[in-house]
Amino acid sequence: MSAIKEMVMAKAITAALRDELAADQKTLLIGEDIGALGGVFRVTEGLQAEFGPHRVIDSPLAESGIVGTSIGMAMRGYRPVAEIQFDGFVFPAFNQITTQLAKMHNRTDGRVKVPVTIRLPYGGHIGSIEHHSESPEALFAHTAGLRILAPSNPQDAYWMTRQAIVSDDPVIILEPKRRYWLKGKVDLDNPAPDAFRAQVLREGTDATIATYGPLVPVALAAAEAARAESRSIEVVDIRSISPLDDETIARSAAKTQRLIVAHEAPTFGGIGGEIAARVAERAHHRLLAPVLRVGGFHMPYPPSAQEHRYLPDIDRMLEAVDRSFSYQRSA
Amino acid sequence: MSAIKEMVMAKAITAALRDELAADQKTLLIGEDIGALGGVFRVTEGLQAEFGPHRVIDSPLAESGIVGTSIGMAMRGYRPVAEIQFDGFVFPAFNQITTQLAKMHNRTDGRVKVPVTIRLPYGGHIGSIEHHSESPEALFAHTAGLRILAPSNPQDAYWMTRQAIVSDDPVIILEPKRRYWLKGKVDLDNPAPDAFRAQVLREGTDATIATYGPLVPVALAAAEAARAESRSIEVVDIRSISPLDDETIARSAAKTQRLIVAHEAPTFGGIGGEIAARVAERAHHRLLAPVLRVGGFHMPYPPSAQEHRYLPDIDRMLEAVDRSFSYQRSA
Amino acid sequence: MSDGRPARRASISGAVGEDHTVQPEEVQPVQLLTPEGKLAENEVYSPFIAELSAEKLRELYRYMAMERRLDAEATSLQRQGQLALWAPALGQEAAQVGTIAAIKSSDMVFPTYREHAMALYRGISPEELLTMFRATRHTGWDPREHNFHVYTLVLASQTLHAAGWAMGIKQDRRTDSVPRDRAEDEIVVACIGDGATSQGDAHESMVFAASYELPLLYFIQNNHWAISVPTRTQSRGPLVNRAKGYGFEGVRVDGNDVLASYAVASKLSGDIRAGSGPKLIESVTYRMGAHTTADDPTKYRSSEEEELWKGRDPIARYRSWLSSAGHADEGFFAEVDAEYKDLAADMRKSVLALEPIDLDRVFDTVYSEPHRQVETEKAWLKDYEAGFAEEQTEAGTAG
Amino acid sequence: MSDGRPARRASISGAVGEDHTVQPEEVQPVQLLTPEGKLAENEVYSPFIAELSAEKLRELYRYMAMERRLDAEATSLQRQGQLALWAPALGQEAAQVGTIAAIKSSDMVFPTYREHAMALYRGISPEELLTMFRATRHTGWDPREHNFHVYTLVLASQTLHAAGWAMGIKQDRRTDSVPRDRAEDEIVVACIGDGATSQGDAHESMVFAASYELPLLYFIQNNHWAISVPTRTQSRGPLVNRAKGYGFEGVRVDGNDVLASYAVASKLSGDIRAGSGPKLIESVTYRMGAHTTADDPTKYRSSEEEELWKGRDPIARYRSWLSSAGHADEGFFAEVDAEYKDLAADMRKSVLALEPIDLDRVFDTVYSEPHRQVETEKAWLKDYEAGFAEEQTEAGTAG
Ligand SMILES: Cc1ncc(C[n+]2csc(CCOP(=O)(O)OP(=O)(O)O)c2C)c(N)n1
Ligand SMILES: Cc1ncc(C[n+]2csc(CCOP(=O)(O)OP(=O)(O)O)c2C)c(N)n1
Ligand SMILES: [Mg+2]
Ligand SMILES: [Mg+2]
Repeated sequence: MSAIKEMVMAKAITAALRDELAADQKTLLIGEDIGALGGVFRVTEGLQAEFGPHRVIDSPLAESGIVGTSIGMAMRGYRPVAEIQFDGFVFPAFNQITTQLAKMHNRTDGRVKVPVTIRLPYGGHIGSIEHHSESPEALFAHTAGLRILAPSNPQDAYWMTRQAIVSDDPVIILEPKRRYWLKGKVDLDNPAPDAFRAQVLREGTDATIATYGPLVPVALAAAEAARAESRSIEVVDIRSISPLDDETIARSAAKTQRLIVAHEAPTFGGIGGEIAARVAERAHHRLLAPVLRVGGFHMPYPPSAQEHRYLPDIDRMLEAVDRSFSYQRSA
Repeated sequence: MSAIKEMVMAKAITAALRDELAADQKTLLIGEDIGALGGVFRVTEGLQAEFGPHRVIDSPLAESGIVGTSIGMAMRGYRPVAEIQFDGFVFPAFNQITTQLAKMHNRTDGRVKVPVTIRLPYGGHIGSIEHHSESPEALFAHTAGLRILAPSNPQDAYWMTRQAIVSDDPVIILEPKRRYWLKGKVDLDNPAPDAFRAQVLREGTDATIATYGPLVPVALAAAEAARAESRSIEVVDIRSISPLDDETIARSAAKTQRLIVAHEAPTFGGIGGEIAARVAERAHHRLLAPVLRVGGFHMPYPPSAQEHRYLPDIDRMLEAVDRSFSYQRSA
Repeated sequence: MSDGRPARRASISGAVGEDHTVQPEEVQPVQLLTPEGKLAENEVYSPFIAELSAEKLRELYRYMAMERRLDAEATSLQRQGQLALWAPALGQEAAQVGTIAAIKSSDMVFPTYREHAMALYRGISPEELLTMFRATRHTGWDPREHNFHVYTLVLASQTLHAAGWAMGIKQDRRTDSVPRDRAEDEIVVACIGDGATSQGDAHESMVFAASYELPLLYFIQNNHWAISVPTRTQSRGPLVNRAKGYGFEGVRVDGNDVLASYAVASKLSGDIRAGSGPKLIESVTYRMGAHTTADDPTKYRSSEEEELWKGRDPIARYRSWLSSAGHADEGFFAEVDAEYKDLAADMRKSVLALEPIDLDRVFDTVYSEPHRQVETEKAWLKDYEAGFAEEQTEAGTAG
Repeated sequence: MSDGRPARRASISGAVGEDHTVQPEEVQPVQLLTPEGKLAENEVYSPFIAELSAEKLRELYRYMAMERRLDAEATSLQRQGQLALWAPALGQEAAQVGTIAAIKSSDMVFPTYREHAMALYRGISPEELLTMFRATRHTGWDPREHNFHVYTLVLASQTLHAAGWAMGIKQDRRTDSVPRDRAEDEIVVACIGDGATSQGDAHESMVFAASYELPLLYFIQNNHWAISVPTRTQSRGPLVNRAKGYGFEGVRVDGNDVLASYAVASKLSGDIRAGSGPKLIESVTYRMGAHTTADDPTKYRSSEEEELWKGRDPIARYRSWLSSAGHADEGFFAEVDAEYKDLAADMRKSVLALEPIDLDRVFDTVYSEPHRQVETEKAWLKDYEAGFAEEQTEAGTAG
């Protein structure tokens, strides 16, 4: 008998944190305002009251300190889960993440494990001010030693969070802020598919849209809209950015022969380029059009009064599908 | 009459710095050990003696401080040229570069210019220890607001440095450490081609190798070696990573119908993916094979006793050329 | 190996994350006006007040009141969905007005994001101030016009910009190129919150300032909270002591006392102008409102504490002294009230009229010189959106 | 707006980057052994020395001498092209040995990259120590075996790891889960250079340590230089004062005096064990050699300065006292010399025998669990290199 509950994504993450705190004494949470306040998104709400201030630790206001001390705690056998308050404020911790956290296991020849999880609420479309809507995943994916997950629904959010915490590797979880209040079923007994694999969420035959995190519901809606125009779109939820399950994505692309990759992060230098290059290598002769990308523009995230024109939406995805089809005509 | 001098790359940069210090009172250098010592690579040698300690400033040991105060000086009308001692030590400055330097002009609606130049000695093959051989360019290229240059020869090094300093935008110059002692002619009167465009260095017909910085001489040597096998390789020096001159690269790829992109940075999430995706978009139907990439592996830069197996070399480039040709056979 | 000595048994109390009981070593803040509104004598600081004209004294009040009015209005605009967010400065008016009134208008200020009273004092209009919070643009004013940098949200980053600016000042002097519109004895003010002092950048700024003996005044507003985190999580001792670590002077001041705030800032900025190198003010005040409109302080602080600080309201205290000392009468206060009622109405109108920045303009300011990728994308977006417009026209025609 | 007061004219002297003349406020370092090798009395610190056995006193000498021998040998190995680089600890032996001898072997130490004497004291072998410098592996020893973390080159990063480790200690105590092999009164030592104290991470570490009252001892080796940059560019006042900024105690010690180094570390570590929270040592010493073998100190410091410090050699000083106090005779010194001659020869042999790590092993340790891209690339490289082997075999056959 399995316990299936309907939850919003934020609360699925809370549940995952609670379950891991309960399962392992060594699991700790650390971050700014995660205690009495429960975090600015209330994801840690109630956890300090339940597990005490020594396990749900309000830190000084210093991100490098949060990640750096998490590394030290992890060396000593703890499993710290660090919350960075917003995407745009992860950069003071960039050095600790890139030169220390990512490399520790490798540089010590596997002797020192640093099972740190970094929770990073990310992405736009929340009508916020500067620095509160960014998608920095590509800046971490390039660095070997980090695992990067991007759940798009409550079930994944719950299980990926748990899997991240029990993993002996450092994991960054990108939590799509605009989907915190998205409802969905969470099966608390039966794990979601392997966190590090992509998943075909909707089958189709004419083209594939591959995306992750906040844009998955958009891709599904785009596929639905395309059906009206008698186009059958397959949707792949990429789920894990590092490792990248290029196999599943390429298989889908080889099948539909057209691939569109979408993310909120700026296209230029984004992870979409990596996916496009990899899929082309694996499926060049199957593709009827180059892999096309839909992403943010090469600009700092704009004032949110204009974010609707910046962020990929259904129309932008369908335009890319159209463009993909236009290649066939010209071929 | 033009003054053409033979110089090593390091001294071409010294000359560029000297000429800009002389040309504009507002130009300043700042960094660790750049004064009496002349920098650990002696690139600023003699400049403090010539221009004084107030124009060639030894900073406290703090990279965020170096970039952050450079921003402040730039706001006040100066043109600071900041030296980061080694690639691996740029990360403490990552926040100032990414959230402040890159965005200042945009977020102030163009009111505040921050003409900061960051000199970043980078790349491997110098037999050094950890953190001294990295290629972090992709981590900057993704961020709008920065310009990123990668000279591969003394002439470019001289002129790109000058162009970077006079540019009103922030510029990061990747100085390929292993080529500091590479000799070449510098025409002190006639500028190199526009710093922000790519350049075809060698014409060919069968395939193109596009690369930048330290690997350009390797690509030229690979092209020479390929000639022995009667393959005609075109070599493109990418030169500017942001902006990226995809037009020139794609034109070459469309002509030779095969493209290999090489960089020392790890392939995964590297700028090669961006180039591959862009070129495919522009030249999909002209390409006989997918764009192939040659780069570092998904690992922290290994101990330098093993760097020869990690770094792209002539053989790795030629293997990629072969692989590119193998696609034709299978098509 | 030795076990060290004395070999007492460990008795370390308290765990990480617990509310420790150790009290910070207390440093009495400078106070010139008691909470009851009486003037206290202070040999060093009172003279700075003595020479203030009644007009100037009233001006201080005026700006404090203006901020408070604006704050209430902005909060209500946010409630009505007209602002993305608002960060009230409620309770910090005296700290801010006293400090900025003590420096020259040509001195550059690097604010964090709550220095509304300082911004107003520098002539920034309410709608310029609210632009960022309406999210129509990232910033609403020209920092060069007001010598007041744009708000910086990545905490403590601006303290390094301030240090760099101060390096520029010294460079200007060294090369006899002080700009016409600047004072020969120019200084810089770097604002920072109690929470943000924990950031590495705050430290590096102070290291640079001390090393280069920069004309830089740090203005820490210790308002007791960094969102839900109390100041003691950032520092066991008073923040003013941080200055000692770098070898420069710091002064703790009652930030709810506008006169003390003015006097301390006058004294320290004067010293800096005279060549002392950097100084630091820890202004002890209180964030009477929520962190921002998205915050709920009842989750982390007691109403007793809030009540206590209501009793220390900086405006009430000053107003009562202004009256009792005869520097202002009821007529003045009524006039100020009326003036700000108008201000509020005007402000509401002009804020609602703020146009979102055009995305083209965002494209155009990513760089100051042309950039291939920006141009391509800008052109693409234009075409793309034009396509929609066409479709709509077509649809319109068809319908 | 007011112009502030007093309205004295600016007279700020010196420009950014100039050698300022302001002298740092001096703090006399604790010294128990004069440069002439005489014992000085100190009420607080002498008792820690009084109880040291002659054997222990000789042991201190032994490790100092060992480091110096290793240092000479490593420098010559580097000159012969057998090391990528070497960073000598020459001159800092007393600071390092005195400090590490005063703590327990179960206390974790987070070194920077020049703590060779400390490493040796912890039983790390010369070839393990030199592995990183031969660039055959990033690190040569198992930090868990020696309670001595690997060297960290990104300056000051390790101070935060030390703080995290100390948080773990407190957590262990709180949950009654102190590991068997650890002391109940465990502490941590975070090493850092004078230059690295300027990094933001050093600050954040101290903020966390103070806030959580961590059992953490900061050990700053102020060796007067950060490559070519003198300590005064990092700090106008003595670095020991940094501790005051965070509200904990710091002590300045003569780092060329092994006895004082031992006593101060004993005293402070004992206090920390007893629950005092963090403490800081500024050990004033001198980098007698080059920064690394890639450096040329003649470019930035005077030979007078170097001569001055040669006269303060920590080993000569200690040796002369050991003899005069009758704790060691010429026989002992001769024995030590002989022993380290052997050590040097052995070390040379074992260093030259160090095998470069296999790239497969590098692949295998990027993650502790399988990772698709790593596996693909590892397999690719294997195929690729096998292809070469084949080609060579073919060529061999053909030739
Ligand atoms: C680097 C960074 N981390 C986190 C945040 C999120 N944040 C915004 S304000 C704030 C608290 C700031 O406290 P304090 O410095 O005391 O200033 P106050 O809000 O009290 O004025 C936090 C954590 C941020 N803006 N920047
Ligand atoms: C973050 C960072 N920046 C720069 C460097 C390059 N670097 C290596 S050692 C050094 C000087 C360190 O000086 P100090 O902290 O005084 O230690 P010492 O070398 O004197 O032992 C520098 C600048 C580095 N390793 N890390
Ligand atoms: Mg605060
Ligand atoms: Mg030093």
